[in-house]
Amino acid sequence: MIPQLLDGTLVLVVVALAWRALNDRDLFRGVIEFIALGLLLAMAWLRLRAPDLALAEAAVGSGLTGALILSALVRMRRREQAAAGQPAGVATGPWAKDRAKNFSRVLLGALSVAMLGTLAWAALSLPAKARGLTAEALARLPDSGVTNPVTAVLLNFRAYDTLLEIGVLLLAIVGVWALRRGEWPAADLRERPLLLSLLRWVLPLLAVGAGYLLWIGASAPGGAFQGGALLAGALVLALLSGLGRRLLRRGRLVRTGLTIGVLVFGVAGAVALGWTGGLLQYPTGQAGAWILVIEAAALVSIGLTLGLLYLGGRPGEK
Amino acid sequence: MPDADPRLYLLAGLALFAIGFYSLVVQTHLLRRIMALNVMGSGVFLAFLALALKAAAPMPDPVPHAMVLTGIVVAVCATGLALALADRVQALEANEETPAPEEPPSAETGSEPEDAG
Amino acid sequence: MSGLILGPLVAAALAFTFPKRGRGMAWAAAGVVGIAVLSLIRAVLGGGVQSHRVSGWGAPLGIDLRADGLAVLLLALTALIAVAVTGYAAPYLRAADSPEARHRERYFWPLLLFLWTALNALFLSRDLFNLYVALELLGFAAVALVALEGKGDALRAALRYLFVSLSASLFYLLGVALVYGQCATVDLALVAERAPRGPALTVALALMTGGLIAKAALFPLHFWLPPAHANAPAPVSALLSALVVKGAFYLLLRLWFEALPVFHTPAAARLFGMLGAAAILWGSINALTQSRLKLLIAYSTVAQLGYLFLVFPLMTGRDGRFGAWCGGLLLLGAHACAKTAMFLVAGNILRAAGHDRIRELAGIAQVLPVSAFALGLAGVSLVGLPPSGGFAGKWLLLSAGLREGQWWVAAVILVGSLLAAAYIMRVMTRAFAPAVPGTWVRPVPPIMEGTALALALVAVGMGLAGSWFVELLWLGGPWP
Amino acid sequence: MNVLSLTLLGVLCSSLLTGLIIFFLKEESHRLRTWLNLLGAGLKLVLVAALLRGVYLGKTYAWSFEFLPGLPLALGADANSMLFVTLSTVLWFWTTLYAVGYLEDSPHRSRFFGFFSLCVTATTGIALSANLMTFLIFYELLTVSTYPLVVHRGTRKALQGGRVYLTYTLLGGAILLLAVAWLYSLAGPVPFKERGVIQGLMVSHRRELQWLFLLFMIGIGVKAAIAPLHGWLPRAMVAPAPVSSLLHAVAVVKAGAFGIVRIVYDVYGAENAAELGVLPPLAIAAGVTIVYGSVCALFQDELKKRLAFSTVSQVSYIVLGAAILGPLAAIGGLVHLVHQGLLKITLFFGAGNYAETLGIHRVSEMNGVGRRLPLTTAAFTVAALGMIGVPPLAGYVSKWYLSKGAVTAGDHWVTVVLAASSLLNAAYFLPILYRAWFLPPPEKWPAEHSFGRWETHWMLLAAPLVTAALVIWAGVFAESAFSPLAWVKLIAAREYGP
Amino acid sequence: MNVATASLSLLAVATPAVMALLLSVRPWREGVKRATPLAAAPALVLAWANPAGAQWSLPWLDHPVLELDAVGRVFLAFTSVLYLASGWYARGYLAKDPNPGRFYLFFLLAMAGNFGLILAGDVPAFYTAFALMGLASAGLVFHRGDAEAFRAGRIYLALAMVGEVLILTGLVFLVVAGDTVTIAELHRGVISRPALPLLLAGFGIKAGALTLHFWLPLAHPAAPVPASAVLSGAMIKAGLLGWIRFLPLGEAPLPGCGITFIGAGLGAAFLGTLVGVAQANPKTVLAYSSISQMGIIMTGLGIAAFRPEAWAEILAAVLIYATHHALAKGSLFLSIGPAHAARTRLQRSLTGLGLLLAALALAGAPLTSGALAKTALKANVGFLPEGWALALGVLLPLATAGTTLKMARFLWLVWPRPGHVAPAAPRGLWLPWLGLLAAMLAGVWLLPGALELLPAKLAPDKLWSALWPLLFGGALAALGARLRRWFSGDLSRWLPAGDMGVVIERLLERLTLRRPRSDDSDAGRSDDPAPAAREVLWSAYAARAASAVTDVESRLRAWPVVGVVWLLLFGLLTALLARAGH
Repeated sequence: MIPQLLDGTLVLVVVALAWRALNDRDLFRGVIEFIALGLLLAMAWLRLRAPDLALAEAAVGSGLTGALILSALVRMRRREQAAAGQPAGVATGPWAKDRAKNFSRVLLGALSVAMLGTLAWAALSLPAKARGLTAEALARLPDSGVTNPVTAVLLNFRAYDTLLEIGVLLLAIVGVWALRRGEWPAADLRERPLLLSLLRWVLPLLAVGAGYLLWIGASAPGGAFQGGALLAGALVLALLSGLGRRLLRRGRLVRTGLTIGVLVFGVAGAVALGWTGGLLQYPTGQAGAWILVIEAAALVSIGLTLGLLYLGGRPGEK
Repeated sequence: MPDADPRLYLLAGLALFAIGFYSLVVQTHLLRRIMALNVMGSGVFLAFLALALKAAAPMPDPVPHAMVLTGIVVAVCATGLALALADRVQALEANEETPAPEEPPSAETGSEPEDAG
Repeated sequence: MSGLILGPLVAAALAFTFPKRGRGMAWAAAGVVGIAVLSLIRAVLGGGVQSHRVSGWGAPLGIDLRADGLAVLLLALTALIAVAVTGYAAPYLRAADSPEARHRERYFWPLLLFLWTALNALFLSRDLFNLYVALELLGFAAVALVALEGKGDALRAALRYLFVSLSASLFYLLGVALVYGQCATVDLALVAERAPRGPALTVALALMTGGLIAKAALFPLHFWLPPAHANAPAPVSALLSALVVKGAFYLLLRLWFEALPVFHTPAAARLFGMLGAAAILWGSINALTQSRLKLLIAYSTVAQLGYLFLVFPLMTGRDGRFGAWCGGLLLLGAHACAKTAMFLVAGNILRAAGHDRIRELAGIAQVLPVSAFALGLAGVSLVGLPPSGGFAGKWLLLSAGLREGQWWVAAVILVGSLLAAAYIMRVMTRAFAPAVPGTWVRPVPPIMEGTALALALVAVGMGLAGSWFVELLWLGGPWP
Repeated sequence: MNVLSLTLLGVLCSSLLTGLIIFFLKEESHRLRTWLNLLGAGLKLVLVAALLRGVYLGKTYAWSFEFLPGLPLALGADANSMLFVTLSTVLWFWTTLYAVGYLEDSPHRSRFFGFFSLCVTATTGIALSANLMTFLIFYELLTVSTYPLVVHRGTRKALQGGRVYLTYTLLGGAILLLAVAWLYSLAGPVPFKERGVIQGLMVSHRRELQWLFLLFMIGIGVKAAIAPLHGWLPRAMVAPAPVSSLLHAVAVVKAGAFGIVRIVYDVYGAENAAELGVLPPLAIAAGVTIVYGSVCALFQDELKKRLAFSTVSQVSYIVLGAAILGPLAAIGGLVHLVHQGLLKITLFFGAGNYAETLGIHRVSEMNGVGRRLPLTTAAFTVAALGMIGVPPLAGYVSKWYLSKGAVTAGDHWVTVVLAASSLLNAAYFLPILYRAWFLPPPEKWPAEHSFGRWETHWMLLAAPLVTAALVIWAGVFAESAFSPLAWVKLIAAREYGP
Repeated sequence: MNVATASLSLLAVATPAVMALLLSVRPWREGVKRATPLAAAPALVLAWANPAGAQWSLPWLDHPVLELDAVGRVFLAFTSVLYLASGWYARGYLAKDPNPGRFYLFFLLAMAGNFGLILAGDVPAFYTAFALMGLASAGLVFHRGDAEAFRAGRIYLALAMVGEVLILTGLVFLVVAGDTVTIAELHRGVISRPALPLLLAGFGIKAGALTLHFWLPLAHPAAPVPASAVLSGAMIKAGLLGWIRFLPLGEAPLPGCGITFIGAGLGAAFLGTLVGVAQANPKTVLAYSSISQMGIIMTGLGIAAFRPEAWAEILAAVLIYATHHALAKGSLFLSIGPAHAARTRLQRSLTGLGLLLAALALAGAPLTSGALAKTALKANVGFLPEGWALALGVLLPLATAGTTLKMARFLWLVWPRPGHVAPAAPRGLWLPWLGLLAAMLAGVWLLPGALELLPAKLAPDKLWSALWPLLFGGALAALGARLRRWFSGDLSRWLPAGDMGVVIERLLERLTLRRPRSDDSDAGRSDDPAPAAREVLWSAYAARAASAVTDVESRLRAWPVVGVVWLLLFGLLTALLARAGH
C-alpha cells in the first residue's frame, strides 16, 4: 500500500509543482520551483528503475538547466533595470485583466484539457503487457561489448542516434557562440579565500568522479553523459570563481576540445565501416574497447560543451 | 519496493505535456516559455519511461532509457540555444524602449513588442 | 550511403575548429557527398532499393537506413542546392569586410554543413526516433543560420521559429512514444506490419502529423515562415525554403504512406487537400500584397507548399496514384530549384540596390540581366508554364485529379498558377521598366548571378527530363 | 534519327540557336548580330523549302521525345503545318531584315533579337507539333517569349500594355491547360490526325466534348483575338513596329487561328464537330468579331490601333472558314491564313516606315504621305486594297472562296457578314489612301529623317515591297500550281476526302 | 492567225494598263500622256475587225479569261470610240491642269477596267475589271481636289463599294448555282433566287437606277469634262452590260424584275426631268438627262423580263439605244469646252450647229440616231400585256418630251453668247468633239438591225409620232423661259443636285456625331475609357483588400491563436482518424 501512496504523492507534487513553476506570478520563484521540479523528476526516474537517467536528470536536467535559466533571469533583470530605471516590478502574472486575453486563456485551457483527455484515452488503451525490446537487447548484450544494457543501446545498438546527438550538442554550442559573446561572472577570488581553498580540492574530485562514472558506465549506471554532466558542474564552478578565464584564452584548444567527441566518433565510424563494411559496426570482439575510446572523447566534449553553454556565448575579448 | 504503477506515471507525463503546452502558448515572457518547453520535454520523457516500465521482464526496457537520455541532452541544448537567442531579443527590446532605438522594427513583420517569441 | 552522413558531419566539426578553412571544408564535404550520391543513384537505378543496417543489428533493435527512389532524388536535390549555395555564399559573405561579416562567415560554414548532415540523415533514416534527432539537428541549424543575420527582425523570427520547431518536435516525440508503446518498435516497416487499428496509433499519428504540419508551415501554422525566410541571409533563406520545409513534408509522406497507410482514408486526405488549397490561395494573396521582394518569395513558398499537400487527396484513388505521387514530388524538386534561384536573385538585388522594396527596383533587366533572366526562368517554373519542371508536376497532378474526378483539384491548381503569374508579373514589370539612376549602387560578382541562373535552368530543364525523374520516383514507391 | 527528322529538328533549332547565341552577344556587335539573324533566317528558309518539297512528295517527317511517361513531345510535318511554317518562316526573314533596319540605333537589341528568335521558334514549334501536348507547350512558350517584346520600350504605357497582354494570354493558357488535361484524361495522348481523334468518344462523352470544345475555343480564342477576348491586341500596339507586325501577321494571332484550325480539323474532325453542333456558335462568334473589329477600327485615329482592330476582324475570317462545314469554306479560311499574313505585314511595315521616317502615328497626320514616301505608300495601298477584297489581290481570293463555301453550306448570313466587312474595310482604309495620295503634305513632318538616296532606309523599304509583291503573286497567280491556294486545296482534299 | 487574234483581245485590255504603269517612269511620262488616245486603238480595231474566236486565257485555266461576243462587240465599239475622243480631248483640256499625270493614270486604268469588263469571259475577270474601273473612276472624280470634288468623290466611292460588294455576293450565288465561273454557261443551270435582287441593286448603282442614282449628278459634274464624258457615256453602260450578262433575261419570265425595271425606269425618267431642269450647272443637267435615258433603257429590259422570247429584238433595240446615248451624251459633254472657247462668229455658229445636232439626236428628233433608238424600243412595247403596252405608249413619248425640255435648258445655259469670252481657252478641243459628233451621226446606222428600221421610220405616221413629243417639249421650254423672268430665285436651292443624297448625308452626319471628314483633325477616340480612371478604381479596391489581408495575417501570428489553431487541428485529425479506425 505504501509504495502506491508514495508514488501517488510524488506524481501529484510533480504535476502541482509544474503548474506553479510555469504560472507563478513571481518569475524568480517560478525558476526556483522549476529547479525543484527537476530534482523531483530525478526521484521519479529512480522510482521507474532508471538510475542512469536519474543521474543525468539531476545533474543536467535540473542542475545545469536551472543554472542557465537563473543566470539568464539575472541578466534580463539587470538590463531591464538599467533600461527602464524602475525596480524590477513583479512581472505581470497570467491573470492580466484584459478580457480578450482571459477568453483565449479559458479556451486554451479547455482545449488543453481536451487534448490531455485524448492522450490519456490513447495511453490507457495501450496493451498492459507490452513486450518492448528488452528480450532482444538482453539476448544481444554479450556481444555488445558492455554489460550495462543502456550503454549498450546507446553506444552500440543505436550508436547512430548517439552520433547525431553529439552532433546536436556541438551544433548547439556553435549556435550559441554565433549568437552572443559570453559575459564573465564578476566573482574575484582574491576576496574569497575560503571559496578558493574549497575549489582547490573540489574540482579535482569532480574530475576523478567523472572519470569513474565513465569507467563504471560499461557495467553499471553511468557513462559518458553522466560523467560529462559532472565535468560540466566542475567547469561551471571554475567559471563562477573566475578560475576558468585563463583556461579559455587559447581558442583553438577549446574548439578542439568541443569537437573531439564528434571527430573521434566520426573517424571511428569511418574506420569501422572500412573494417567491417557496416557503418558504426565495431569489429567483433573489440566492441568494448571502441566504445570506451568513443565514450572518453564524448565525455570531454560533453563536459566542455555543457560547461560553456553556461557562459552563454563565445569566450574571448574580441 | 514493488514496481511503481506505470499508468500513473504515464498520465503524469501527459499532464506535464499538457501543462507545458498550455503555458508555452499562454505565457508571454520568454523565460517562462523556455521553462514550459522543458516541462513538456520532461512530460514526454516521463511517458517514455512509464512505457519502459510496462515491459519490465527482468529489467525495464533499456531502449526507451537510451532514447530519454538522448532526449535530455537535446533538451539541454535546446534550452541553451533558446536562452542565448532570448537574451539577444530581450536586449533588442530593452534598448528599444530607451529613446534611441538603433533600428526601428520594420512595419512588415508586424511583430508586437509585447509578444517577443 | 554512410559517406552521406559522416562526410558533412566531420567536415562541420573541422570547419568549426579551423574557421579559416571553413569554405575548404564545405567544398570537401560537397565532393564526398557528390560521389556518394552518384554511386547511390547508380546503385538504386541498377539494383533497386538500397538498405543498410547501421552497426549491423537490424531493424527492431538497431537503426536501418534505406535509399529508395524518393530518398535518392531528395539527396541529389539537397546536394545540388547545397553546392550552389556554397558557390554563392563565398562571395556573398565576403561582401563587406566588417567584423560582423567575418564573424558571420566563420560560423556560416559549420552551420551549413550541420544542416546538410541533418537533411541527409532525415532522407535516409527509417527509424522514427532517429528521425526525431535528425529533425532537431535540422531545426537548430536552421534557427542558428536565420539568427546569423544579426538584425532585429531576423532574431525575432529565429526565436519564433525555434519555439515552433521545438514544440512541434515534442509533439512528434510524444507520438513516437505512443507508437513505441503500441508496437514495441520505431522502425517504419515493422510499425506498418504491426500497426493494429486502435486509439493509440490514431492519436500517435494525429500528434506526429500535428507536429510535422507546423514544421512544414502548412496554412494555418505558416506564420513563422515568411519573417524567418525573408530576414535570413539570401543563401540561408534559399536553403530553408527549398529543403528544410520540405523535410517535414517528406516525413509526413513516409508516415502516411509507409508507416501507417491503414489510416490514409478519404476523410483525412480531404482535410489535407482543403488545407493545401487554402495555403495556395492564402499564400498567393499575401504574396500579392507584400512590398518587399524576399517576403513575396517567402509567401510564394507557403503557396507552393499547398500544392504538395494536394498529393494526399489524390493518392486515395486507384488510377490517380501514379500521377499524384510523381507529380507532387516533381513539383517539390522543381520548386526547390526555382525557389533557390529566386532567393539567390533576391540576394543579388539586395546586394546591388541595398534594399528589396519592389516598388523602387526598376530596371533589373538592364543592370542585372543574368539575374533578371534567372528570375524570369524561375518564375516560369513556379507558374508552371511548359516546358518547365513546374509544368510537368502540375500536369501530372492535374491529370490525376481529372482521372479521379476530383474537379476542385483542377480548379485550385489553375487558380494557383494564375495567382502565381500575378505576383511574378509584379516583379517582372519592374524588371523591364527603365532603370532610375541611383537605385543600383554596388556591382554583383558574376558567380552569384551564375549560380542563380544555373539553378533556374535546372528548374526549367527538370520538365524536359521529366520521364527520367518519374522513373526514379516510381522505384520503391509506397504501394503494394 | 534519320535525315528526315533531322531536317524537322533543324527547322526548329535554327532560330532557337541563333536566339540563344544572340542573347549573349554584347550590345555593340551590330554586324555579327545582323549576320547571325539573317543566317538563321536563311537557313530556316532552306530547310523549310526542303520540308515543303518532301511533304509534297508524300514523305512523312516525325520526331518524338519522351517528355513524361506516356506523354511524348512529338514534331511532325503534315500539309496543314507546312502551310503555317512556310508563312511564318518567309515573313520572319523579312521581319528580321525590317527589324534590323528599324532598330538601327535603339538600346537592348541583343535582348530584342534574342526574344525575337525565341518567339519564332515557338511559332515553328506550334506549327510542327504533332500532338496536342507539344502544341500546348509551344503555345505557352510563345506567350513567355513575346511578353518581353511587347514591353521592349519599357515606358509606362508599354508595361501597362504588357500587363494586359500577359493577363489575357495566361488566362487563356490556363484554360487551355485544363482543356488539354481533361481531353487527355478522356482520350489519352491526342495526336493530330486528319479526320480527328475523338471518334470513339462521340457517343459516350457527347456533352463533355461540347464543353471541351468551348474551353478550347476560349483558351485559343484569346490568342486568335475572338471578340470578347481581343482586348489585349490594341493595347499591345505600344510595341515597336516589327514586333506588332510579328504579333499580328506572323506569330501570335496566327498561332491562335492555326490552333483553332488544328482543333477543328485534326482533333475533332470537321464532321464530328458539325455533328456535335459546336460549329454554328463558333461561326457566329467569328462573324460577330469580324463586324465588331471592323466597326472599332473605323473610329481609331491611331494608325496601328486601326490595323490592330482590322486584324481582330481579319483573323476571324480564318475561324469562320474553319467553322463552316465544307471544303470550299475550309480553303477560303486556310488560304486567308496566308493572305492575311502577307497583307497585314505589309501594312505594318508601311506603318513602321511612316513612324520611323516621318514620325507620324496618326491617320490624321498622314496627309500627302504618298508624295514623300511613294514606294512605301504604294505597297501600303496594294495591301489596303487587298484587305478590302479588291480583286485580283490576295484578299479577294479568300473572300471569294469563303462566300462560295458559305453559300454551298447554306448559311447565307455569312455572305452578309462578308459583304458588311468588306464595306467596313473600305470605310476605314480608303480615307487613309485618300489622305495619302490626294491631300497636300504638311510643311514639316513631325520627326523627319532622311536616309540618303532612297525615300527611307533600304531595309525598311525592301520588306514592304517584297511582301506587297507576294500579295499580288498570291492573288493573281492564285489558281496556278505554285500558290498558297494550290497548297490549301491539297490540305482541304486530305481533310474532306476525295 | 488564232494566236494573233487571241493576243488582240489581251492587247485591248493590256495597252491602257501598261501605259498607266509606264506613267510612273519619269522620262516616258510625256510620251505616255500624248499617246493616251491611242491606248483605245487596239480595242477599236478589235471591235471593228471582229475576228472570230478572239479568246485569251491564262495557261493554268481551262476556260477563256477574255472573249469577244456579239454584245461585247457593240459595247466595245462605242466605248472605244468614246475613250478615243475623250483621251484626245483631255490632251488639250488638261494643258494647264496642275497635276495631269494623276488624271492620265486614273483615266488609263479606268479604260483598262472598262475594256476588261466588256471582254471578260469569266466571273472573276469581270469582277476584277469592274472593281478596277470603279476605283479608277473615283480617282477621276477626286481629281479636281477641291471640297466639292472630295464630297462627290466620297459619295461616289461609298456607293461604288456598296455596289461592288452586292455584285460580288450576287455573283457568288450565281456561280454556286450554275456551278461554273464562265459567263457563257452561267445560265444553263437553275436560276439562283437570292442572286437576282443583289445583281439588280449592284448594277443599278452603276447604272444610276432610281433611288441609287444620287451619286451621279454629284460625281459627273465634279469630274473634269473628258472624265465625265467617259463616266456618263461608257461607265454607266457597265451596269447595263452587267444586267445583260448576268440576269437570265432570255431564259425565263421574271415578272418581279420586269416590274422593277419598268417602274424604276419611268420614275428615273421623270425625276431626271423634274430635277434636271432646275439645275444651273450644264453638266448636272446632262447628268440628270443620263439618268432619265438609262431609265428608258431599263424599261426596255423590263419588257424583256416579261417576254423572254422577245429577248433578241429587245436586245438589239437596247444596244442601239445604248450606243446612241453614249455617243450623244459624250458629244454633249465634250461640247461644253468648245462652247466656252468659241470666240469668232464662225466658231460660235459652228458650235451652235453641233450643239443643236447633238441635242436633237438625244431628244429623238426624226432622222437622228435618237429617233432610230426610240422607234426600235417602241416596236417592242407591243410584247407587253395589254395594260402595260397602253401605259408605255403614253409615258414613253412624255419621257421624250422631258428630254427635249432638258436639252432646251442645256442649250440655253451653254449657248455661246457673243459678250461672254472665256479666258485663254485651251486649244485642240474642236477636233475630238467634231469627230465624236460625226461618229454619233453615222455610228448608230452601222449597227446590225438598224437599217431594217429605216423604212419604218420614214413612214408619215411614224414621223408624226416621233415629232409631236419634240414640239410639246419645245412649247414647255418656251413657257418655262418666260416664267423664269418673274421668278428670279435659284430653283436649285430647293432641288439641290443629288437630291436624295443630300438628305442621306445629313442623316449620316447626325447619326455618327462626327464632324464632316474634311476637317477631321482632332485625335480619334480610343476605344477604352480613360485608363487612368480605371487604374485608380482598381488600386483603391486593392489597397483595402491588401490591408484586410495583412491584419488577418498578423493576428494569425499571435501565440494564443496559434495554440488554439494547433489544438483544433490535432483534435480534427484525431476525430477523422478515429472515425476511420472503426
